[in-house]
Amino acid sequence: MNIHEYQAKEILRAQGVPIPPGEVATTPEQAEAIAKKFGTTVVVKAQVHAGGRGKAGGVKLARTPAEARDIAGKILGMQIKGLTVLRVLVTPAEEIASEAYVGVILDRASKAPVFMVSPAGGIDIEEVAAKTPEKIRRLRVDTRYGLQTYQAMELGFFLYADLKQARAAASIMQKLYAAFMASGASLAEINPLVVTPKGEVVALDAKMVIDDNELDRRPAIAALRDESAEAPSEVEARNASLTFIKLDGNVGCVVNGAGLAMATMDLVKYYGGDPANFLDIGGSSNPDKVVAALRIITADQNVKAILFNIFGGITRTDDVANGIVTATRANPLKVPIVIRLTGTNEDIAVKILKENGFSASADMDEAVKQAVALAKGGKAA
Amino acid sequence: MNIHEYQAKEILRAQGVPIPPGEVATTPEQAEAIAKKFGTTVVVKAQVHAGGRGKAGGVKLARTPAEARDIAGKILGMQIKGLTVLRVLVTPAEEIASEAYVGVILDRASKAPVFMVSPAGGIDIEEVAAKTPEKIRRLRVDTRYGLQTYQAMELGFFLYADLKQARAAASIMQKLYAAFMASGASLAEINPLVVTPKGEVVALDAKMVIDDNELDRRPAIAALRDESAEAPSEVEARNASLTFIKLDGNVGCVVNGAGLAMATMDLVKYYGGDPANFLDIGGSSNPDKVVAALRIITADQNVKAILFNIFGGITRTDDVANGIVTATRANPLKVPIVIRLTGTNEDIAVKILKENGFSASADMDEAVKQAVALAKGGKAA
Amino acid sequence: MSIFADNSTTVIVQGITGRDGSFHTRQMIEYGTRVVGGVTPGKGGQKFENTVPIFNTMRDAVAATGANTSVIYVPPMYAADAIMEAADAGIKFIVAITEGVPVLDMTRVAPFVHEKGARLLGANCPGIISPGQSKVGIIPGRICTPGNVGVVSRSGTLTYEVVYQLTRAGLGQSTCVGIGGDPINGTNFIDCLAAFEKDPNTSAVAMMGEIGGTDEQQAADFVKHHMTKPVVGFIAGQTAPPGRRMGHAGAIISGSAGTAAEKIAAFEAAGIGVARRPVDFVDLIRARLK
Amino acid sequence: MSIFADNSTTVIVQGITGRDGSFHTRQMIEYGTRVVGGVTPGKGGQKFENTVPIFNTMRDAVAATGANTSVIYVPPMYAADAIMEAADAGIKFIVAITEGVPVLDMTRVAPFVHEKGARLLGANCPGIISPGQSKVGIIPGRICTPGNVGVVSRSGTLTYEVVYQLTRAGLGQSTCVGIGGDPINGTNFIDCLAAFEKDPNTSAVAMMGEIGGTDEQQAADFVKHHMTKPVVGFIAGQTAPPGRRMGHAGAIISGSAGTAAEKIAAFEAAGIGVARRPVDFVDLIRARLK
Repeated sequence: MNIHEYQAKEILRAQGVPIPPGEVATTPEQAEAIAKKFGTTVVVKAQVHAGGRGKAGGVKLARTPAEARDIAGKILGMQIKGLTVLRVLVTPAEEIASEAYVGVILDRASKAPVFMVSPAGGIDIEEVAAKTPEKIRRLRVDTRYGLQTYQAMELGFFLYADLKQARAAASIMQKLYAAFMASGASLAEINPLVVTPKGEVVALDAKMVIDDNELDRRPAIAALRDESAEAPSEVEARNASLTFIKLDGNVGCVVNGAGLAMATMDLVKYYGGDPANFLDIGGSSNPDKVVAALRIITADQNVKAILFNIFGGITRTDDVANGIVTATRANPLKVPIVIRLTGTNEDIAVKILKENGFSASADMDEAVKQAVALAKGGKAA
Repeated sequence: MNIHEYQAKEILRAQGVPIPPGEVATTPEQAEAIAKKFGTTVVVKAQVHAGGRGKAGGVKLARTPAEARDIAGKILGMQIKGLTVLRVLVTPAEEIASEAYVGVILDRASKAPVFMVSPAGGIDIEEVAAKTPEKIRRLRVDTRYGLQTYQAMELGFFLYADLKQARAAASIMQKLYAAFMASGASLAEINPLVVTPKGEVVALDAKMVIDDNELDRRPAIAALRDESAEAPSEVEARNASLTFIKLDGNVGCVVNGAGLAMATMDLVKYYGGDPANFLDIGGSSNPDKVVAALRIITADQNVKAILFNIFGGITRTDDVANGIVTATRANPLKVPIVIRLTGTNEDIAVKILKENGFSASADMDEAVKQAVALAKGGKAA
Repeated sequence: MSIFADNSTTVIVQGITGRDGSFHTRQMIEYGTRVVGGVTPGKGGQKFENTVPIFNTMRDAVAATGANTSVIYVPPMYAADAIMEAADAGIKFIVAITEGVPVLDMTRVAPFVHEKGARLLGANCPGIISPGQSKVGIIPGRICTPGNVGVVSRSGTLTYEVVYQLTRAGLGQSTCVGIGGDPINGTNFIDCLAAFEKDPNTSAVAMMGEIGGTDEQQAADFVKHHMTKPVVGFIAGQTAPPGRRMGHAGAIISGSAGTAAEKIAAFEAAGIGVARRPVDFVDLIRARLK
Repeated sequence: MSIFADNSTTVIVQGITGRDGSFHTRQMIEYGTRVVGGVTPGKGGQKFENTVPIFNTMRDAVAATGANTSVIYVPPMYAADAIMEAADAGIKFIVAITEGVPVLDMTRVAPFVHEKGARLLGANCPGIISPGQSKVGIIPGRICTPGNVGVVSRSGTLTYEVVYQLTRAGLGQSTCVGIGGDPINGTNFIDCLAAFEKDPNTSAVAMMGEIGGTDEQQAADFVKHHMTKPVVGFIAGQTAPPGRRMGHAGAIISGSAGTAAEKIAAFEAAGIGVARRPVDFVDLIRARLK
């Protein structure tokens, strides 16, 4: 789960990371009032779950409250990578002597959280990694022991030669690690971590991504979810316990299991088609999930054909068949549908479908070919 | 460092361990007022750093506030194992269906905290261990991982067959472990842990011992020290950074190093004497420590001779000699002194002592023999 | 022969009285798996379907049955504890079916299991089946048939699809292992490939990977340097967009790393036959078995 | 020969610019110990007394010097971190002099050091000296002389006392090891006894124990079953009252366990010569060396 910069900053502040104050505005007038309160040049920053906000024009300096209002007016409502900006963070502008990068990610290869730090901050860390890898230091943290002081100091000295600044950075990293663990994060980064002209080390931006699997035991973190910042179809899918990702093609796919769902999309492409989505109905089939899946897929105007690919194991194929019948009875389909199913209760499923005017195939390849052809305006074979 | 039952209960309560309420009284009238407030039969419990309070008459039931006052009047001021009772805890009496023991100690052989639990609670656990060892279950906790739920449940089921009670006990043990770790304890125990007639699991008594080495980084715990509950000579010694333990003999010993100090006491005994104390002036010698050591030892009326045994390594023997001279100049000794010193700056030390009328030996055995003889009223050899 | 599970496998089901646990216990017993006990706290002393003894703790269960394997169907927030309980009780092969285990939990579980000398399969995996011998987990028994193809996969239903096609084509399996789709898991491709290489009853291996991480690249390197048996591989997620988690917590392209293209290139460089479609496994394996 | 420290020992001093660290660094250098570096954060790039390079971190120090040993003089609250830093940087022998390290810290330090394949001596110990070769710690060099008696002790000054008497009697030492007086430490009696048993230059061992714990009893058992060389032992604290901590955190009789009497009985049962007084070591060892 992504959270906004201002939310990540609140979490880090609670752990004691030094971060300049900031307040969130949803209207230009609020932004003006906040800027007036700070009484200094401010930065107005789009709060949206996308990188590259700066390049997209979502981060601007405002020298006066009036300017803050004007800029907020332009940023609010802006689209960044397909997402609408509904909130801006207004925060005093800081003078910057140097910028560094500090991040911790849950690294699958290391089976552990791994710190990445670089004195070349303020820019995309992947770019630094590609062009000047010697400017990045990585450090694996064994969660049985936690981040030790000596490790944080090693990283601190990699960023700063000055003992006071190295210590300040080390302390910030220990707090960042504490926040990472306490939030069930998979990523937490500060970019840039800056040294001010006075020599103080402060965090100017923060990003955190939470492991979805942690949310059940962290209600306070789960409450940070901002559904207005997500695509409505994905919110609906999640609420129906489906995994759905919208794509640009025209073959709507309903599959059980993530691997098979990807393989189905790939096969659509292989046969010259374009998948409209990834959609995994998961292991336990119940007709309601199928109904929700069809509702989400048919809402996409691009979809020209629908493909079901169900391999029944735990999933009962008769549940899926019943779901298809229920959903299409309530809302008759406007596009053709191809149904492939095999496995648990296959005979019952085929019978249900036939009785309701659907045909079903047991062969994945054939079904995919058919769906691709139908989406192109051809006929089912 | 020992803390009182009421302090340990506060720590455990803060972690969520279910403990009946209780308040501390220093006068009979306070005890009466507290009993009146609870409006039920109460238990009045001496708060003193000694085991066996019950057997010593330091724990009594009071059915009425007036009785609570009378009982508190008897317990306050009472001596238990040489310590004066200055506080009582007044707490509502609970009905008890069964009593268990739950404790966690820092076990040197396991190099880890070890839980000990027994369904035979309310009595001395060492007695249970000796007589019915099958009634005790031990469980080592790897501090890298902490106490896992399954481990707490194993212990819970050892105490109770009922799932709800086993779960309640497991939860209490997880909280006890959290308190143990957060306080830097070397021992934390609940004895008894009781089941009430309603089936609830609650802690009726609590004991915690804190590792002295943890106090520097835990000021809130360090503040729990009750110097009025300790022997004044030991408090004075600690404040002078000396380790001092009073014994019943008549040869006062001043030694550098714990092992050598014990060996010196043993040698006093070997030659037929009785050490009056253990006293380690520690590694870094400064004359002030020697002055404090002499003040503490000479305050003991039993002391008939004083023995210095100093092996100079880090300790400079001239510092020790200067300390002896300074201390005895201010307060001339009333008992004979035997000084053994060797090692760092021995020549200077011997010179200082001679100039001030003291003699010194380099041989430990000879010095001990002399001191023993002098304490018996004999002459220095 | 087979890998990790065979006729000597004796299983404790952790969460045996739960919805999934009870269903799949019946399925496993029906398949012939030696389910010797189950654990549900508070139900110790009872029996599952009048036959399988239930215990309060894994320690009790292992002490009473001597089981060497466990399979876990407890909810995600309790799965890490269940895995550690099994390892601590002396279980040497632990199959965690549970989906949704927090990844940070796994950073502690992995070294714990290692210290105890146990092997963990999963979490978030369909389990393992050595056809005709033992099934531990949820892979449908009827789609498998004994034979000499080893199958290892990060996916559940995609595995079924491939196994189903192999079986229909007369290509039986020595063992089918689902390693699961989580970013940190107990057993990886290389563990399985090494075991298949040693297993005298395995003649070829079918490997189904997916986008995300570098496990397939490392597996390819292992195949190149340490395997004599033929391997055919497939990568799911060629059409997946970067930065989106494709259902499995581990199936995500980070930046430009973990793409299907780079994995397929690694397969090709290692001499692994690349199945472009699931159905291609049949011909590619048949060709290599001749 | 000797154990744990010899001519090949190269030392980094952790806390080299502190009060104790700088004093003992001078002493060690004077004795001939190869002190190749020191660590004090923020003083990296400077030199100690114009000769010994100082580094900000142990990682830097080990990378630059290739040292195999470190000695720690940092304050107690930082000692655990310093030990772990040394082990993580690749140091194989870590001598922690610091007194007052929280015991719970040691419960995490011990497995960490073990995982890194290092040996820890201490904490709260006087260190080690192999006379004529290397001294790491604070044992006064002048009281020692090379020879073939191994010395191992839980105490500091008591060790000096015994070594001093041995030296005066012409009984030189192969190595003197102070394992320290804390309840949880890195190296115990058995580790040292096993090493002395293997060391061709050690002919007899003097062992000084004290009340508290069961280390001496286990050591006695080890001597009985695994040692061919003669051992003479002493237990300090025969007059100590139960339940009181006698200076050393580990020197405490708990209930009726850990008494001097039970330890002396264990020594006698194992055929260990028992010194009743420190001075007795001389005659007892001399008799056994004949």
